[in-house]
Amino acid sequence: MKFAIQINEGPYQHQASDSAYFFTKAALEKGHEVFRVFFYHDGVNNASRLTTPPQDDRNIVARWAELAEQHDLDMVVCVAAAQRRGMVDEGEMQRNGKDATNIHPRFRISGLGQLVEAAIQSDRLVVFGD
Amino acid sequence: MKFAIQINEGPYQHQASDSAYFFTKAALEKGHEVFRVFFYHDGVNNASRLTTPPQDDRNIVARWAELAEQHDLDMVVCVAAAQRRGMVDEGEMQRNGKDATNIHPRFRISGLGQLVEAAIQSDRLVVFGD
Amino acid sequence: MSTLHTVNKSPFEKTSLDACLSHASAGANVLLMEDGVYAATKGTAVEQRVKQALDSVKLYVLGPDLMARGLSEDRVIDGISVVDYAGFVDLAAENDKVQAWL
Amino acid sequence: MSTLHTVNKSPFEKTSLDACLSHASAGANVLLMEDGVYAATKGTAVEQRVKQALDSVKLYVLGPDLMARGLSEDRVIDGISVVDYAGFVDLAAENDKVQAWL
Amino acid sequence: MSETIKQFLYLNRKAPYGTIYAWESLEVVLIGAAFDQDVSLAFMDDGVYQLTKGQDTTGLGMKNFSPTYAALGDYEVKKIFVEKESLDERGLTLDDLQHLVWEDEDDDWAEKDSIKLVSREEMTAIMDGADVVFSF
Amino acid sequence: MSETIKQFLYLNRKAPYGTIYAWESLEVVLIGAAFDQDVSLAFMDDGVYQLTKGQDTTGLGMKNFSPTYAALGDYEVKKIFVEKESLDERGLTLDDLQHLVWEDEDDDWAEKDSIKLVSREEMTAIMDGADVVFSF
Repeated sequence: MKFAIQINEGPYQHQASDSAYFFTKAALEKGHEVFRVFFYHDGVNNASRLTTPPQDDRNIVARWAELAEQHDLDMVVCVAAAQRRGMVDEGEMQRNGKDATNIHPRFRISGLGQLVEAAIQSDRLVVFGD
Repeated sequence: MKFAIQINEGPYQHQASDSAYFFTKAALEKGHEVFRVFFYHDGVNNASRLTTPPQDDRNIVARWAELAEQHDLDMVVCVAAAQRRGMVDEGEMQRNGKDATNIHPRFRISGLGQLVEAAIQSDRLVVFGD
Repeated sequence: MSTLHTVNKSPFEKTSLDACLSHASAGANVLLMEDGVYAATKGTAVEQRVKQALDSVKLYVLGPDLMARGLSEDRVIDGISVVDYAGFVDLAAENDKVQAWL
Repeated sequence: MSTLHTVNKSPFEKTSLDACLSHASAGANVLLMEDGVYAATKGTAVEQRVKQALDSVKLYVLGPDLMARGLSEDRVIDGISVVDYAGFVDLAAENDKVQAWL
Repeated sequence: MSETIKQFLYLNRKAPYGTIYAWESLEVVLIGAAFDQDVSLAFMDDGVYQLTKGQDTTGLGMKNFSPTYAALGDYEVKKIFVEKESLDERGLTLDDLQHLVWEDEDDDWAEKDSIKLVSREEMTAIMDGADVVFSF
Repeated sequence: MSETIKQFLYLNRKAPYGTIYAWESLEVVLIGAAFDQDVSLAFMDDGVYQLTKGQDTTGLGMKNFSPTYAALGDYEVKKIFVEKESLDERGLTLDDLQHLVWEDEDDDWAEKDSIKLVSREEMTAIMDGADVVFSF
């Protein structure tokens, strides 16, 4: 079965990203396909490569990146939501005249159409939020 | 009268930062002193210089920076909360081995003691959150 | 000591208004702001609870938040005062402290 | 079509559980997760509401969320099944869709 | 873009402005309209507040996005369900909400109401009939 | 660090783990302890869940911060108020919560209870007596 995952909240403040991670991991371990993980609203903040969580806590961004690496996950960050919140890749940096990027290379920024497409192409959309 | 302001949520997702901004502005216009604006929890995300909000909407970060410029406001971002969420200045970048900064120069990163001190030194602590 | 309590959530979504009202002592001031302003309007399922609170506390509602939500002042329950941000600052200054019910 | 409803907030803080239960049709499945797991425990002020829901829907609660909060399985209301993340995935797959009550 | 036609339901349960969910949800609806799915919008609980008339955000310096709802008809979004029980609980009636319409191409472009007032029971049936539910 | 001594009240109304507020609030308490103010902690509504015994976050991969409450006594934080009505509503009693103590220097380091069960009315009085209320 094919799953699409939507995450509406940033790391640490809410449990949404944690729950989504364990759901995604469990789905993959069961042999399901995860078509796409879509980060929306504050969820875009899960893609920052600049986080440094305390050593005795989980590293949410690194954990997503590793899972994506292992399973070739498509992790998409909504561009409109990212712009409001300062999540920037090389292209966005140039387009908006910024002087730095902060996105982790395992994530990519794209449009909301990617969420709609994921909902169409997948058998189930599972949303995690506040 | 001396106010301390605490903001617990990031820009755009919740109204907290907007409400805090208008409160702070009104307090300054009435001749009150604002001892410090302390950004905690996701509130640290208000300090990103990388945001590009839509042109027909307010620019929350720029608005805070301008108010701070006009009134010499002390705007402090909690270091522990900032590390979890990827808000980085020059010092944090070096300390944590990161390759970029994203903080707006009008904000500074410091410890939680700055919140406690603000509560002691001010006549009123006003908290804005979710 | 007098307290200004602030409530920023809809009473239909969160329980913070009720928590506030059941802990605000007589003479306290309560400001409804952000999505909390819905509690200030007439004809809702919480209207009686709010009116009852008016017997012991003074209620205020933030005007800019009402306007943004399309709620004109004539929808506000009698006895609740509409204030702007300057009025919010005055309330914070006149009371001895501000307690946010987040 | 069968639906898996998810509720992730405490019934004492937010009204989402009640909104979910009053819209879940007979035979639906409801998963309590994150702070939603508190609704699954015995002796609370919402216990009757939850037990009543068990007459028409099937309730599940996420075990890892219970454990984190110090709630052992023997505190869970009879008739509510404890599942882990793998069980959550199975529920999502077995039902025709998942509806999150955020 | 796809031959699959699904019943999409956008579930709106949150008030506007206090949080951004209402507005960013509407952005998905606008983008999603290009995908030719069978789209419905449900407004219930505090979500009904999104549709109130006369929103004026001048005092908050925020973008007033409420006019966008009136454009939904142009995007072929014409099934907008509002729950009566949610309105009642909040002291609102349909008259307090914007009058949303769409133009029926097959009926000489007659303007038709997009909003349909439904009972809680009907709302349950609408949710049951959806293939995909978007929550924000 | 200051000659002013204020009555600090930390208001804890949120459950742990679902959101980070409980943990980041506790971090303020620990830092604040160095400032020699008169500190009280209030646990009410879902905040009482923060103090439950036996929290085990292994399955969530999160840091279990509940042992930190037991260290509060070492930080001279010894006034912890728990509202009875909030416990009752949740089917909890004091036995379900951690037993938090502090050592009384003036009484041969005798261990004394930090938690005091209070009624809603007493909680109101505690809040009224505070100079500063921290909310998270």
